[in-house]
Order: sequence, then C-alpha cells, then structure tokens
Amino acid sequence: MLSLRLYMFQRLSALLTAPFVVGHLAVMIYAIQGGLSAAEILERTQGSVLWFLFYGIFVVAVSIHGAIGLRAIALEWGGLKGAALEGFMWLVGLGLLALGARAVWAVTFSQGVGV
Amino acid sequence: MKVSDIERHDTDILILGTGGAGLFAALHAQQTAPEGAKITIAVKGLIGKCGCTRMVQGGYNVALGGGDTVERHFMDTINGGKWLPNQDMAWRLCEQAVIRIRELENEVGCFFDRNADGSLHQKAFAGQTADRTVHKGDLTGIEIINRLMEKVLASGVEKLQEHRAVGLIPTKDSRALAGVLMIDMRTGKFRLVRAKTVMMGTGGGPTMYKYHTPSGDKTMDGLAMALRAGLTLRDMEMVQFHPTGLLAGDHTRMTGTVLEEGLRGAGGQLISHTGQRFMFDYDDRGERATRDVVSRGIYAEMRKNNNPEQEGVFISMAHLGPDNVRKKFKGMVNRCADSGFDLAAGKVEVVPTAHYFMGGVVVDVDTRTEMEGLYVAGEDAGGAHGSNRLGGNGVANSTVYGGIAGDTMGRDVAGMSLRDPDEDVLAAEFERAIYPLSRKPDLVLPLRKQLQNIMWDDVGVMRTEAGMKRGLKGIASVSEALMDVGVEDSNLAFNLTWHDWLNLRSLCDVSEVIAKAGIARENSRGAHFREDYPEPGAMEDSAFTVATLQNGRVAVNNEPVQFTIVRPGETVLPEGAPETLVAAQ
Amino acid sequence: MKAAKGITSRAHPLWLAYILHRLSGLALALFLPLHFWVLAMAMTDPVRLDGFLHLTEAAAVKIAEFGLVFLLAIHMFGGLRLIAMEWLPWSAPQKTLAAGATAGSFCIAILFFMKAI
Amino acid sequence: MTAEVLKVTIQRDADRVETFDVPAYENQTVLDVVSWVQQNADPTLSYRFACRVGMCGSCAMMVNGVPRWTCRTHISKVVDGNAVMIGPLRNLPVIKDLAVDMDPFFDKWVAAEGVHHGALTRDDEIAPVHETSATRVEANAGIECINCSVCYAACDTVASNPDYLGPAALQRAWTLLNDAKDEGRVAILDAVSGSGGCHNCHSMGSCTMYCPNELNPMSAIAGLKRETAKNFFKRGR
Ligand SMILES: Cc1cc2nc3c(=O)[nH]c(=O)nc-3n(C[C@H](O)[C@H](O)[C@H](O)COP(=O)(O)OP(=O)(O)OC[C@H]3O[C@@H](n4cnc5c(N)ncnc54)[C@H](O)[C@@H]3O)c2cc1C
Ligand code: HEM
Ligand code: SF4
Ligand code: F3S
Ligand code: FES
Repeated sequence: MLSLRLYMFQRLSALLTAPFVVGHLAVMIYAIQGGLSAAEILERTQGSVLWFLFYGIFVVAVSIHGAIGLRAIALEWGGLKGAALEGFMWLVGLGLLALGARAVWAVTFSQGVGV
Repeated sequence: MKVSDIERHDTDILILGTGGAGLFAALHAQQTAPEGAKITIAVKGLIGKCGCTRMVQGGYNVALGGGDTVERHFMDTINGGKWLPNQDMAWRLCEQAVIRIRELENEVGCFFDRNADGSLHQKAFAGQTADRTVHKGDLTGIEIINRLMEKVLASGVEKLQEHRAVGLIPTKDSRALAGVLMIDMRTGKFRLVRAKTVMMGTGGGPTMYKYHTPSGDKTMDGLAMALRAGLTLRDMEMVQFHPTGLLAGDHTRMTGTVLEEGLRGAGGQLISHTGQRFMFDYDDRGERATRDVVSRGIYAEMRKNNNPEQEGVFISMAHLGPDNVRKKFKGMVNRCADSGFDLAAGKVEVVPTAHYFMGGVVVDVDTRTEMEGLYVAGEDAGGAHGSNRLGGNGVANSTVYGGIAGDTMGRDVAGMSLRDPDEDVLAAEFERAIYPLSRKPDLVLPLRKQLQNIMWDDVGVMRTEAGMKRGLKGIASVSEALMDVGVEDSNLAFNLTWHDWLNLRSLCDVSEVIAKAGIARENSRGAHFREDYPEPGAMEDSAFTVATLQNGRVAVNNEPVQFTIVRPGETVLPEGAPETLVAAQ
Repeated sequence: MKAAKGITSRAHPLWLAYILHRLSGLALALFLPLHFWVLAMAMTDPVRLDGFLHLTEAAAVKIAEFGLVFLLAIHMFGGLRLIAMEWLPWSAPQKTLAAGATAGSFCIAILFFMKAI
Repeated sequence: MTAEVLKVTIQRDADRVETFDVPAYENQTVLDVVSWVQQNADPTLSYRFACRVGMCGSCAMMVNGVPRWTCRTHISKVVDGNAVMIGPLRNLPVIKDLAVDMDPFFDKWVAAEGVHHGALTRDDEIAPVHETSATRVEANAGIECINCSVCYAACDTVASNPDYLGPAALQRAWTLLNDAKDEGRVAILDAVSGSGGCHNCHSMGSCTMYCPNELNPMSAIAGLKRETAKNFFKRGR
C-alpha cells in the first residue's frame, strides 16, 4: 500500500543515500588497507563537524528509506495491514534512527569536541 | 428442483447479451430512462467478453463524406441484400451510423485508425462503392467492445453475468412480456427476472454448421426463445458464409475461425487441390469477388475433389513476400502459427464457414416487436440486411439498433409497470430446461457433430429441395435423439454439459426453421443459393419469408417486400452519380 | 510467502533483478542495526570495538563483509536502475541495465575484497 | 508430437487434482484438451472460453504453472513428455475447477479510472489525431489489451497485496493519460496514486514477459510513476 508520498520519500531518500554509500565504500576501501582499528576510525572522525554531517544525513536518509522498504516487505510477505503495518514502519524508522544517531554520536562527538 | 425453487427478481429494464447491441442499449437506456430506473444486464458469459462484436476485424461501415453519402451507403446495402431488406431499417442503419461512430469516438472513447492528415481512415469491403469502413487495425471489435464494456462496468448497472436466458415468459393473455427465465450458470439455480421492458440482443449465431466463425456462447438461443414465444421470424434461410475459415482438423475449436477478408483483398490467392488458381473460373473479379460468390466457388472445388483427407482449398500469400505478409497481417500470421501453419511463406487450408445470420425477429424501426415490452436488436433482429449483409454493416447494425433500443425502452418504461407472468408457461419453460437432468446421461457432442454435418451438407452453401428435405429429416432425428440424452445432475454449478445440451436444443429448433425457409424460397438471392432454382427471380416481385410456430409446427409464408424508399431499377443517388468511388485496384 | 504458490516460471532477468534487490535490501536492513550497535561501542566500550575490528582479519568474517559490500553495491545499482527506468524517459534496454547493475556491483565488491586481502 | 495419449492433470480444488488420459490429435490446443475432458470424460468439468482465437480473453488458465490463453496455446508447446498440468488462473477467486471470478480484475480496471473521460459528444465532429504524435504512439502501445488477466496472474505483487490494481488496469490508465481526447488527467493520476496504485509495482516484469499480446504493462506503469512524480513536485502532493 505504498502511496505516492511514501514512494517519493523512498525514492528521494534513496537518491540521497547513493552518494553517501559511494563515499562510505570509498573510505572503507581506503581505510581497510592495513586493517581496521577503533583508534584509526576515531582518529578520522572524532570531533569533525563534516563527518558528523556526513554520517548524520546518511543515517537519517537510510532510516527513512529502510523503514519504507521494510514496510513493503512486511505488507507483501508478512501480511501486515492497517495500523500494525504503519506502526511497524515507524518502529523500524525510529529504531534505525535512534541506533544510527547513537553510533554517529559515538564516533564523532562522544569524547568532546576535538581538534 | 421444483418450480417453486425459482428465485424471483425484479428490474425495470432488462438487457440480454453484451455485444454491440446489449452494451449500447445499456448506455442509452441510462441516458433516457427516468431517474432511478433500474437497469439490469444479463449475459451468458462475462460482460463484454463474449459474443461476436468483439471478434469484428474488418470494421464499421459509415458514410462520412469525401463524396460518400448516406444515400450511397443505403443503395449499397439494398443492392447487397438483393432488394430484400426492410428499406426503412436499412435507411435508419445508414443514417444513424454517422451519429453512432461519433458517439463511439467522442463519448465512448474508441480510437479508429487515421489518415496522415489526422482524419478517419476508411477502406472498402467487397460490395461497396466507396471507401467507407472505419477500423482499428484488424481488431476493430476489440476496441469497440472494450471501450463500451468499461463504460457499462463503470455505470453501475446491475450485472447478472453467466446468466443464460432460457425462456421468454409472457403474461397470461400472452400479449405482453412479463419476464425472462434464466439459469444462473455459476450455481445452476433458476431465476425469473421480471422487467417492464426487455431487450434481446443474444446475437443469433449460425453455429449449427460444421464450420462456423461465431464465439462458442452463441447458439441461437434468442431466436429459439422468440419462436416459442410466438414471435414472427423473417429471412430465416439467409445464412452468410465467410469464404475463408481455417481448416485445422476435427479436434480443434480453431477450425472454422476466420482468416480475414483483407488477405484476399491484398492479393491472396486461392489454390485448389490440384494446385491451380480457380476463382477466375467463377467470377471475373477472381478472389476479390463478394463473399457469397467466393464461398460458392470454394465449395464447388471442394465438391469436385471430394477427398475426406484433404477437404478444403488453400490460401497462399507467399508470392507477396513472406516478410511483407508477416508485417501486414501480423495477427493472422501468429494465429495460424499457433495451430501449426505458416501463412506468410506456406499455404493454409481453408473452407467456407458459417459467419452471420441475416434472419431474425420481425421488429419495427424502433426495435419494438409484436409483444409489448420486448425489443430486439443486433443480429437477433431481421430485416436490415435482407439476403446478404455487407462486410462492415454487422457491427454498425448492432451498435445503431442497440442504442435505439436503449432510447426506446428508456422512454417507454415510464408508462409501464411490472406484469405478472403466466405461471403455466413459466412451469413449462422450467421443465424444458431441466428435462435432460432426469434422463440417463450420455454424450452430447456426437449429436452436435451430427447436426453440424447435416446442416453443412444439406442446408449449406448450395442447396436443393431434395437436399433440404433430407436435411429436415436429419434435423428431426438429431432432435429426437437429443431427448434421449440425459445430463448427469450431481453438480449443476457451472455445468457446461447441461449447457451444451441446451445449446443443441436451440440449434435444432432453429435449424428446422432455416431448412423450411430455405425450401420455401424457390430462387437464389444473396446468401441463399438454390442449385435447382439458380435465378434470382424478378426484383419487382421480391418477397421475404416469415416463419412462426403454429400449434407446435413451424409454418413459413412469403410476404412481399414494401419498396418504401426506392424501387428496383431506381436509385436515390443524384443523377449522374458515378457507379463507384473506389479506385480500381 | 503466498507469492511462491502458483506460477513457477519466474526465472527471467527482471524478476531475478527484483528478488535480488529485495533480498539485498532486506539483508542490509537487518545488518544495519548490528553495524550501528558495533560502532556505538566506540563510545561505550572502545576495547571491545577493537576486538570486533580485529575479527575482520578472520577469513570467515572477510567473506561476510565481502558479501555485505556486494549487497550494498548490488542494491544501490539495482535501485538506481529502477529509479532511472521510472523517472528517465527510456525503458527499452531494461535487461541490459539489470545485467549492468549486477556486473557493476561485482566490480566494486571484488575491488573491496582485493584491498581487504 | 509423438505421444498418442496425453496425461492431463487438472486442478479441481485447492487440494485436489485429477489426471485424465486424453487422445493426442494434430493441431490440438490446451483448450481443446480441456474441452475433450468435459465432452468425453467428465461432464462436470468447468472452464470458460468464448472466441477461441485470442480475442475475448476469457480462456486463460495456468498451464504448467504459467498463465496462458489456452485457446491459442498449441499443446505441443507446453507438454512435458506427454504430461501437462492445468489449473485455474492465479490471483483470482475460483468459481469452480478452471473457471475463475474475474470481477476483482474488472473492479480494479474501473477503480484505476480505466474508462474514457470525454468532453466531446456525438454532435461534435471527430477530432483529427496524428497517429505519429508521441502521445498517440504511447497510447497505441497498450490499446490492444484484451483484458485476459494473464499479466495479473503472473504478477507476484498482485498475489501478495490484494489492493494492488495490477498491470492491466494501470496500463489502461496510462493509455488514457496519453489519449489526447481524454479529459480525466487529474482523476487518473489520483486513482493510480492511492493505496493500491502504481507505486506498489516493483518492476518485476512478469506482466510484460507473459502478456500473450506482447504488450508492455511494465513500461506503462513506469510512465505512470514518472507522471505522478512530476506532479508531486509541481503540486506538492
Ligand atoms: C469473426 C467475426 C468477424 C466479424 N467481422 C465483422 C466486421 O468486420 N464488420 C462487421 O460489421 N461485422 C462483423 N462481424 C459481425 C458482427 O460481429 C455482428 O454482426 C455483430 O457484432 C452482432 O452484435 P450483437 O450485439 O447482435 O451480438 P453479439 O456481439 O454476438 O453478442 C451476443 C451476446 O448475447 C449473449 N447471449 C447469447 N445467448 C444468450 C442467452 N441465452 N442468454 C443471455 N445472453 C446470451 C452472448 O453471450 C453475447 O454476449 C463479424 C463476426 C464474426 C463472428
Ligand atoms: C545506495 C543507495 C540505495 C538506493 C539507490 C536504493 C534504492 C532502492 C529502491 C529504488 C527501492 C525500491 C524497490 C521497489 O520498490 O521495488 C529500494 C528498496 C529497499 N531498500 Fe534500498 N536503496 C539504497 C540503499 C539502501 C540501504 C542502505 C538499505 C538498508 C537499510 C536499503 C534497504 C531497502 C529495503 C529494505 C528495500 C525494500 C525492498 C523491496 O521492497 O523489495 N536500501 N531501495
Ligand atoms: S496486458 Fe496483456 S496479459 Fe495483461 S490483460 Fe492485457 S492482453 Fe492480457
Ligand atoms: S509483474 Fe507486477 S510488479 Fe510490476 S512490472 Fe509487472 S506489475
Ligand atoms: S477463448 Fe477468447 S481468448 Fe481464448
């Protein structure tokens, strides 16, 4: 029961996500050389407003996109309907957002504003 | 099952059938009926998905200027019908077609093929003196019926789908119609639908011939019901054969289906069993002669050959270039390919095939019948075509008169009320329909084949008195044998075998009328060809046959044609009008 | 899954593209919370995060990650393909696009894999 | 075909199949095989057909799991050895045996505004239309649909989302949207943007793959998505 609005949000958030995914992948391919470590990640991201924005927007877009996506699957394969379906979508969306926000916060500003 | 089990249902306007006639009647009735009038449409199949209007290929005849006029269309129709048509009906057909085609394009939303300048494209079928046939590729009927069907589905009329009408039930004094007895085919239950006005548009359908084109649901039910209800039928000997039906063997329903006229028009050649072209032996227009002439030519060749292994003749297109044929006749080529034939490069076996029924119920120009409350339009109504229907006049006829029936009913219904049925007739019709359920079950199909062979051999493309008399005996014996064939009654829901039985019942009843009317006409006109009377007779003395049931027996009489608009030898065209406007091919 | 009943001949490129897109989206959506949870350890338990990150050395985990990147790539290309066909006024070379999307995803994933080794 | 006898298995109920031995003949279609069973072996077998030449769209069934027009499918094209499995068309309620209730399909056709919205009347001249204009070409692409429901049966989205209007109805809406004579633009766009609308389609393409008429509902639906998206930006809804 994807109406036009949900459809548009999903497509637009997908388009928004795409450059971030590419960026993220590029960083991963670059970063993974020589193995990953917490320090390495944090060194890059701690205290950076840019990285905060990068991952922040990424998380918001993906939460919207993923929630609407799972809604379709819940409807078609899970048989959810009506309020249960909408509730499920919001739960997924807000859940992803919360977890994502926490993660972004963790890798950027959780130790205070750095250099 | 008992008579008391019949469910009763009331409506104001009841329409039987959803071909061009039925669907147009529904739309027009809605436009003219008083506010709140209930309209019900009942049909043997699904709305818009049965009947022959959907199968129309070539197109729709209408005079739209460019030199062509209603007068010219009318003269072609009269000439084509060999002076037998009811002239007022033929005139109304030609005149109203102009309005109906605009209605189809503008209100119903059909799209017909255009010329490069954006105007409607028109072509000429055989027998026409102007490029007059409007079409949508070679699938004109699909376009017309799909669009009409949408309109009707969206209009909110009451739908009784897969409801088969089995009997017209009059009032006690049998002056007026009270309602129609039906079988709800999905459940096998009976339903009497009372209505103030009923339009019958069940579309005839000469499917009692071994080779036939109409859809499987058409089995002359309407005419059989009308006959039993005491109505007068006219022109019942007039069965049109299409020259090129696909011959794909005994065991496929594909056999008999039409290979379109356009193939011959484009230069397709007919080849006999000896590999020779033969049509020029019969007519100097060769393969491009009219349907009746080509049908007889093919039939004669088949008789010469008389080989049960290879009955038909062949149509060959390959000389026009297989790729060209594939492009121009994609639909036909694909259809042939599905049954294993290569129309583009090879040759395909064909036979004449029963296509259209010119005969039908006698009506006035407003589709009213002798029975108050009953209206008939489309192929069920007789008169507009006389002895032969021009290609393209069939769908024009059903849509024009269907609309007229809707308008007429919409107006008449205001002053009418529901009538009480004659319960005795109701009981008799009910008993008639459940008759086979109490007999020992047996196969229906062999009898149907038997009837089809008899009609093909003895009451077919070429007829003689002796043949038709033999045919009558054959029909009677099938008819009798049918009464000994029962149908298993364990489950009557969607029981096609029961309906096969009822179909054959209608076909037997009407076959008898066809043969009797054929015997009564001792000359050859249009579709009716008597080897023992090959001459057409004097046009001035033209008469048409009328058949009625009198004391349980079919009686046929002749009635003189009233030349209300034009007399033989005269024309309504202005002086000096050219013979034909069609450019020589 | 009612969808599995009835029709049996689904194996045509566009249907495969659809199911791949759906399964990859589903897998991504399931993986994402895990991913977030692990990253959030940066805040709560940096040592354990390192422990996890070291795991990336193990072959099994490598392959899992390869799969993940592959999923992400395949889903992205598949999704862009869909949006392109829906919003851009062309649609004929659908199958080519579907194949192209899969091929592109493979390239990225393999690149990732090579670097990872 | 080499087999002299076909093993024809027919789905009689959700969980009951029956197998019949049917003599093989030349030029036999799937419809002929089904008819043979009803006419000779089991007189109570139910199915539907009318035109027998691929024009009416009332004979579609599942043949070896694939939706097809049975009247136009030569049996040799589908037999597996000498066996074939025939069932009622998918995604529609079964009335009995092989006959399904097509009403939901047509209800959705109407719900998608699949009906002409005209401003002209029978008193107006027929408007000139150029067959080569871009919109006419687009409208013509889907116009030969015979509403057989084969695409509707092929689509998994229809199977799992009862509200989804389905490929044929949406294709009709797209045709009308491109029809210069049609005045229902707003109504159509609204109808296809609702909860069962075109946005449910996942472009899985089974509709286009199996349409016996070689039509392309998938691309028509993509067209609707494009138009509705454009409209979204313009009207903000
Ligand atoms: C293959 C083919 C091609 C043709 N091509 C052309 C052409 O190119 N041009 C042209 O002008 N004409 C053509 N015709 C003729 C044309 O189709 C008919 O003249 C016309 O369509 C008849 O319309 P109708 O409404 O009277 O009947 P139909 O369209 O046949 O409709 C009859 C309806 O009545 C229903 N019915 C039947 N019995 C019962 C019952 N007992 N109870 C309830 N309902 C019942 C049927 O199911 C059907 O819905 C062609 C015919 C065929 C078969
Ligand atoms: C890289 C950018 C991405 C793009 C371009 C993209 C695009 C799309 C598109 C167009 C759809 C709609 C499919 C349909 O309706 O048939 C979709 C569905 C989906 N996406 Fe994404 N997506 C991206 C990233 C992601 C991510 C990171 C996730 C993880 C949460 C995700 C999860 C989903 C899910 C669960 C669906 C539903 C699948 C379905 O309905 O079949 N997507 N995506
Ligand atoms: S689009 Fe094709 S498959 Fe679908 S209903 Fe129309 S003709 Fe049948
Ligand atoms: S199969 Fe169904 S999902 Fe869309 S492309 Fe066709 S409607
Ligand atoms: S019987 Fe009409 S399409 Fe098959």
